[in-house]
Amino acid sequence: MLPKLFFAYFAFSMVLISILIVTRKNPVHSVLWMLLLFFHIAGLYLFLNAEFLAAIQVIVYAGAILVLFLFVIFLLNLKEEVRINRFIGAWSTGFTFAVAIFVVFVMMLRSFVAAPAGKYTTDLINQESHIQVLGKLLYTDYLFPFEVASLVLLVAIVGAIVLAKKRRTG
Amino acid sequence: MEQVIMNQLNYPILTTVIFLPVVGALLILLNRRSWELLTKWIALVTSLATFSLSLPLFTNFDKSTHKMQFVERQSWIPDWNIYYFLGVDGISVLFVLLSTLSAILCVLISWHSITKKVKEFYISILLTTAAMVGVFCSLDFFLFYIFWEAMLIPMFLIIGVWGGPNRIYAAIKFFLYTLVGSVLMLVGIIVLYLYSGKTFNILEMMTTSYPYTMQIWLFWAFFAAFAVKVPMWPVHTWLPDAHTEAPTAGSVILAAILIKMGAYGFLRFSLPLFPEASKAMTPIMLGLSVVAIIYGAVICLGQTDLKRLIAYSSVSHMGFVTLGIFALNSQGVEGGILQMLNHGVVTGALFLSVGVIYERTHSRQIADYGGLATHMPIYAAFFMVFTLASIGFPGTNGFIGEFLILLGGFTKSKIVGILAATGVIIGAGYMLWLYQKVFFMAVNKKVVGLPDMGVRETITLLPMIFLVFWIGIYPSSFLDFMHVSVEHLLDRVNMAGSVAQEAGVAKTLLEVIK
Amino acid sequence: MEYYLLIPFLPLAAFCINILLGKEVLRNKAHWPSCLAIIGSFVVAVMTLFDVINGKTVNEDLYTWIISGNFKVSVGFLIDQLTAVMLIVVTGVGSLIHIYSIGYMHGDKGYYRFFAYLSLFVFFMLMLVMGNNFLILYLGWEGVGLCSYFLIGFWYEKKAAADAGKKAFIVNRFGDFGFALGIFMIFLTFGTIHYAPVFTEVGSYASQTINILGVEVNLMTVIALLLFCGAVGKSAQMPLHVWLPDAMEGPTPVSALIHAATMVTAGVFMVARCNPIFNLSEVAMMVVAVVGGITSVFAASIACVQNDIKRIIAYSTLSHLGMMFVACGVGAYAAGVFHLYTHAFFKALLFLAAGSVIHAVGHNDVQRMGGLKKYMPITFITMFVAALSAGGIPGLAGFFSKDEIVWSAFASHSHVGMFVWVLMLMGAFFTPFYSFRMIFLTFYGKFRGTHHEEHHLHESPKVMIIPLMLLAVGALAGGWIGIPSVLGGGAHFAHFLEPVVGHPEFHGTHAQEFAIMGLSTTIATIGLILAIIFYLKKTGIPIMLAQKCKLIYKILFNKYYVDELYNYTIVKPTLWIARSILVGFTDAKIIEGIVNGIPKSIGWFSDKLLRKVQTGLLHHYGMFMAAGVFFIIALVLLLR
Amino acid sequence: MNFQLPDITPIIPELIMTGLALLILLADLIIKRKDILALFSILGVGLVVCSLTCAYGITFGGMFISDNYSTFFKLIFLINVVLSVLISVKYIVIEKVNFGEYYSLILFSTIGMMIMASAGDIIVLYLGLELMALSTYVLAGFIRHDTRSNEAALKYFLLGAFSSAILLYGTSLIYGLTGTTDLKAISQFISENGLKGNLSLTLSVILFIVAFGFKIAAVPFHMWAPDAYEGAPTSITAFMSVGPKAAGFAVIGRVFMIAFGSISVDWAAILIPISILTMGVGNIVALSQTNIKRMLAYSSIAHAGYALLGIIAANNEGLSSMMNYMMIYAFMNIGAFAVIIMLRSEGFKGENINDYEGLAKTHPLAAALMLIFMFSLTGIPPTAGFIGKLYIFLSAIDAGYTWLVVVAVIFSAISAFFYLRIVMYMYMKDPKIEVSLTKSPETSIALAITTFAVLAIGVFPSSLLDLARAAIAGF
Amino acid sequence: MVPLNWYILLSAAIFTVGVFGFLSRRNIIIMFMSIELMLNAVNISLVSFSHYLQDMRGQILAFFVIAVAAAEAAIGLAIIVALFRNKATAHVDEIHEMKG
Repeated sequence: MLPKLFFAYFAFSMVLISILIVTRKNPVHSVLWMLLLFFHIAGLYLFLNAEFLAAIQVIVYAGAILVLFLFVIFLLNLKEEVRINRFIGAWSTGFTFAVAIFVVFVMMLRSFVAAPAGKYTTDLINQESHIQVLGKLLYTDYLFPFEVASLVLLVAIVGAIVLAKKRRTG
Repeated sequence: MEQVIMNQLNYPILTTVIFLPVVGALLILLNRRSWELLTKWIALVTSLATFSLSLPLFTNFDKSTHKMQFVERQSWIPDWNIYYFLGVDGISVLFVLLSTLSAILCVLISWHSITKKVKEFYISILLTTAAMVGVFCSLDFFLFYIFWEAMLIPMFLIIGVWGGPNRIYAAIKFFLYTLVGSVLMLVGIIVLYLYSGKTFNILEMMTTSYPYTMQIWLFWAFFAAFAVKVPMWPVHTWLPDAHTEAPTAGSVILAAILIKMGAYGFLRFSLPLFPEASKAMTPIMLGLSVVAIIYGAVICLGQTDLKRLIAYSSVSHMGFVTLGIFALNSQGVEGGILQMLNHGVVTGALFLSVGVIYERTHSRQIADYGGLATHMPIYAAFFMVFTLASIGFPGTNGFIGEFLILLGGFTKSKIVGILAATGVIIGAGYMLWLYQKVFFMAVNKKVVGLPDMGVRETITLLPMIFLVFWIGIYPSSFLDFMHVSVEHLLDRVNMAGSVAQEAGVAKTLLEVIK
Repeated sequence: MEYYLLIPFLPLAAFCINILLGKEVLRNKAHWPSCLAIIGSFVVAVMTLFDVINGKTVNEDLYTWIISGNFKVSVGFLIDQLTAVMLIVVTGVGSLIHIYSIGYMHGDKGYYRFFAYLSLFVFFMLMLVMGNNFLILYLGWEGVGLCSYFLIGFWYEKKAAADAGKKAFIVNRFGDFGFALGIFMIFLTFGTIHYAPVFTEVGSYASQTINILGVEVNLMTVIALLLFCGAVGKSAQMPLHVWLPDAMEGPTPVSALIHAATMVTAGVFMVARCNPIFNLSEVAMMVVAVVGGITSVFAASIACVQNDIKRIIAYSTLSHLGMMFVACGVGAYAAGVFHLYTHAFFKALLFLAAGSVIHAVGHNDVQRMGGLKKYMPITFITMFVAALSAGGIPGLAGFFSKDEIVWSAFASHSHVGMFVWVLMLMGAFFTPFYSFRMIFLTFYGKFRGTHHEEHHLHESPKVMIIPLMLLAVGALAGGWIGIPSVLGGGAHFAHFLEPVVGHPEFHGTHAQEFAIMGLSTTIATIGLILAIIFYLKKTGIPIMLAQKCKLIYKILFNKYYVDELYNYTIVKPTLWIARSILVGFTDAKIIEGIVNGIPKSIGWFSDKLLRKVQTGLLHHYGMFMAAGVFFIIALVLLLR
Repeated sequence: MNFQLPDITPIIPELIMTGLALLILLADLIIKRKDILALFSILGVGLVVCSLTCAYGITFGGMFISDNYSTFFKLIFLINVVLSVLISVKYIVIEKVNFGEYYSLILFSTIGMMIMASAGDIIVLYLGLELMALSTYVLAGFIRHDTRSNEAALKYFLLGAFSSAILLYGTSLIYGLTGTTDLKAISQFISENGLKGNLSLTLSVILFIVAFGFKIAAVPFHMWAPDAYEGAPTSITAFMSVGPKAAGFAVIGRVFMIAFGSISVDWAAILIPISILTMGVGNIVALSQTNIKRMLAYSSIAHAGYALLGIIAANNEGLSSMMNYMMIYAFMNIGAFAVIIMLRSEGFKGENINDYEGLAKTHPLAAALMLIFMFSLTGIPPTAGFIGKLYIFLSAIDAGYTWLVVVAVIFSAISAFFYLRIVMYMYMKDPKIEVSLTKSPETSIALAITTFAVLAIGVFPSSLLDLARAAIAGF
Repeated sequence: MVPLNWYILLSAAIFTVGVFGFLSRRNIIIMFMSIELMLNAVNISLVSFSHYLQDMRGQILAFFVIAVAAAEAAIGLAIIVALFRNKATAHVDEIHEMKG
């Protein structure tokens, strides 16, 4: 019973927060709400005993990405942002589509059947810590995607520099 | 495997005839832009050479067999079991010759009239020739389709670049019209290919027989391509524009060869491949032909533009051709083939002739002429001969063709024969009206002092005159080519469709006609 | 006896020479080849005639012309009695007219052209009569038509001339249309179109019928009538007669040769040639007779009020052709051909004489002539003879032939026979009337033209006069070879033709024959006398009459308004359909509407609709993606 | 714990490529003449091409599959990169963005495509896709001082991110349903546990279709394409119009034929309307374009529609026809862009269709080449385009979609109109403005290659067909 | 024990909220944040799956997703900055230079 309540709180607040994120006039507020959302998600991860993910959720997302966002947001003229309207003219259409998609998703997902359980039971993970299990997998089975991910990050760096850095035009 | 007669000559004649023009085109391509005269001469020599090399087709042709002759066969695209497969029989051989001949005339007639982009022009002419010959002698559907479509490109340019004021519209109309038709045919070809056990070999395809409904569908798919080319009523409207706007050479190619391909397609593909369907659709085809004959003839009476009038007249004449073909008896079919040849010669010649004065006056309006006979008697004489041929005057080639067709049509169905024959009357009407307006009556001041035909022009037209009378007086030397092949074709059609059930519309129509 | 081939091919050669060399080399000597050629063929024709008389007929093929499937026709010649007669007529009269033309056409800028055409015409005419199958006949048939087109429109700068030529050709095409269908039917029936087999087998098809639009019709009737269509067109019978009067726009020798002596009689020749077919069909015969009869009266009546000298003769020609058809229609082909033969002489003579008159006066209007007798006596005499002969005054050529017809019509003892017989008698009245009306208006009284014209009045040159005289002899004595037995003659002509056209069995006594003869003669004389009264004695009467019955006069003067009728029922509607319906509507609006409409609408759809969807606004793009997702899922949900 | 390195021979090409990319990146710091970098990269790519032959096999526990199929696509990618680099050299100088990163980014993006082509696991697929996409975003916005370029990048990026989110959602569903992300395992699971017709599965399939449809610019997920193509540097437009599209088709082929092979009926049914829409919208909207890059963008949408027919056929013939088409499309499309790029000169955009008026008079050769490419894109024999279309139609009809092919040919007939319009402008109108071409040896080489390929394949397609056939042999 | 479907529902909900944000906000940055929201929704479902299926793939993928998200953020924001340089706006409805 307790877990259900716990989840219920999380679910409710997360949905609420995300709605707040997309509806705040002031981008800074959105970012702050997002921060809160990330902490919730991290909490949920813990609840699903994925400690490591919870950690990087906070570190990477909250620590890195949101900061980036803030940087960029400070380029904007916030006063004006607050003054003018936040939604596009046809936001109702967007809303309709969003709801419609949600409905059809749910209708489709009603027939969801989970696959049979695998070998990584909770206690197996718990006896050697979660991070270790994850790390092993990353460096053995998932070595290749891991390397590719590194390339992706490299490209991100290069790209960001190319686009954003001031430099003489060659 | 069907049996064919391999090429017995000491050189691959068909390949030569197809690719010699291409070589010529390449030579011109390498030639300096400024050396126009050289360009012209290369073109002329190439076309002459091509023609003379194609002559063995006439002399060495074995008239006693329906088998394909001068056959060349090379594996080309094994993945799709496509062969480079050439050959001619009694139905196609004459058109090869006509194509090579008309190439020469086109080069000659354009000698002075084409002044801009000379290189490109002669390249286009030569390439067109190559493609045309290819269409007539390819026995592999893939190869056929390649030539069939490839010819559009240079033709499109010829009309669009060197044409009259409204040329762009005409060119695009021509291209799209024909393209829509041929893409549908492409689908048909693919279906055939898959059904007949993955072969593009036309002769093999003819050995398999196709279910009736499929035949009907395929028949219409091919109809789309051929009817547009012929052009049958009601898809004829590209022709007047194309003819009118095209430069003389273009009109000649259109009239002499290009629009023959449609009728040729019916003969070579529709009839033997879909005999039942063809039989079932005969009433519709006959109906359309008759409409084309009369419609085309009557509409000529309302024309004010020389070339436009002749263009519509070819709609009428091609109506005769399709009528003959779908009469499905030897008179009709042979008449049809001969009439294609005649129409090629005569209408080609008429366009050449129009080109002659157009070069002088740059007007196509009938109203701008009159009393030409006084100033250009030789020209008038030539034109009169072609006029007579085109109204089917006995002793000229037109008569033989029309007579046979009408005979065939009449044998098939009296009403059709009678209606078609009225076309002959109207034909005389508009041609003589045209001749009178242009050559007789008071001399129009616009034509005063025009020089009569020069040597070059006379040489261009002489072969046509020669053919007009040759075919008119001794047609056997051409008809003999066809007899066996046509008989073979008709046997296939008639025996195959012995129990052809007929589509609803067709049946009712047939009853009406009977 | 291959030399008969020379007959047609000499003129052909002449034509080629003239057309190639005429303009530059021969110039005003262009007549030599033609004249030599036709005289040559005349000589050969005579020889052939004797061969035929000695019973040597020819029927042989030169080479196979067309062969396709079971259809086979060859270029071949048939020379029998009928052909022989025609040969004589064509070449004989032809050569005289050639010679005449030397004078008449002298100095015309188209001199060489003229002779070239003449030769070509003669060639085709000879092919027409010599062919041994229907296709050669058709060849000649169209050929002579073409030449007449050329020659009528010889002075092509004149719109009237050009129009007349065109009219002649096209009207003939209408006839030929039927003719061609007839040939098709013959092929379908007999499997061949050569005379010999057809005429031998024809008997076995006598009672065969075919179904036309649900009606069972006798096959032979159909064929015969279809063929007769051709004859109607070529011989200018009603209702296709309209071209012949206009054809007078051509030079007079042409009118003489083509529109009197030879071409127009081709129809008669054809009917005579096809007599085996016609004989098998009551109906067809009836039609032939009636059409002929009506035409003859109809034309004669018009001839009485015309003022153009040539047109008068033209209508007279129509009427005489009608008579010939009457003869054929009642089965007396020999009589018909006989009249053809005599008619050739006197009608050619009339034309040539008229020609020499025109040559002198410079126009065709009889009202502006008169009193020419003293200026051109020979012309006068010859023309007078011709008129007498035409009028059927006993003793002259015309008398015998015409009388033969009248008698046959009477003697056939059928209702039709009686009917046409009456018509014949009316014709017998009209002919002398209008002929002499013309003579009197032209040669008697005092000149009614301008003084300027009067100065130039003169007799024509020798080269024109001599043919006239020769023809006069023909018109006078030409008929004597056919004097009927009742007058103690041998009716050689009829007997000569019997092998070809057979002999109609008439049952009538000599007494009747005499009676008929007398009757027609008296009627003719009445006509003659009337003419004398009207145009010599009481010259006021015609005008008075004209005022009295204006309506009739108007109708006659305007040729019963047939031309107008055709113009408003056929020509104009066709042109209107062509211009307004086909060009203006079906092609321009409907078909082109669709052809151009589809691309236009696609273009509009592309430019005005689909392009507008691409707003350039990011969130719209997003919306489209979302919409895509939603709709696909929704569809799946719905369709499962 | 023991850790042994898996067999790396299959990924040699990718390794070399990566090395090359990094090398260029570093060399950029010392080498000032950037065209040398271009030369390097081309040589390196040549090396990679050689290495392709020796790199076969499955490794990383089936995450990476290097078979004929992937190799064929890698060939396309490499040809694409070579040609794009060739036409870039002069162009980026004119655009004043002559940086070394340009080349390395192109290479990185190509690596992403190669990984996509041989991904045996959705995780790898996703990462490859992102690698390709991210570098392409950057390249699209490479002309930083040009708002149109920025806009292109922005639109492409945001929508791309959106689509990849959708892809991920689909992935998560598949994972939840089957407990795996390995393609083979997925298909196995589906067929064993009878997931056929399970709506959640269908949902994930649909989401995959959407995501990949975005990459190949299929309607209605195509909206980014015209703007991105128009705004991006022309050379990159050429690159984008072939590379990512081909990559998209590669993954579609693999994912749908292997993972969802057993439920092909469902996704074929979904793809049919999409392909019709794609052909329709692409061809019809292209009719009314005035900017040639934009026109070609729509044309490339339409071509995606044709290629989809090959997928819809859902058999090996279909796949090979699709691959064949991609290869041919690469040649003819980049050829066309090579001509377009020549018109770009200092202070003259040369993107408007009017700029082509009378080109045949001023620059006959360029006009002639353009003519060839245009007719090839229309699909008129004897050009390669015809072979490509023919093969597609053949396989589609063979699979029983005759009516669909009829629709397709009608649209291709319509497409003739706007391709012809270019020809018309070049040949049938007179030049209004004096257009000067910026010729460069590299561009000439690119043109030579493409023209030769278009004509050669058009006349002697056998070798290519064999290749395409062989590519799906061990599939 | 919390049923798995709740998690699915939750992620779907957050996902659609993200969709809504992406479709309806003018501010590019917020749009981008909405996308991040969607990614997180995916992550939630992935992690929950991997927990319930007792299989690590889900978390691994989630891990990669976070990495890629970071990369995307970098690139995306760089693009936005570049745009800012030329055209000082962050509103999508002002960016429509290319259309039609």
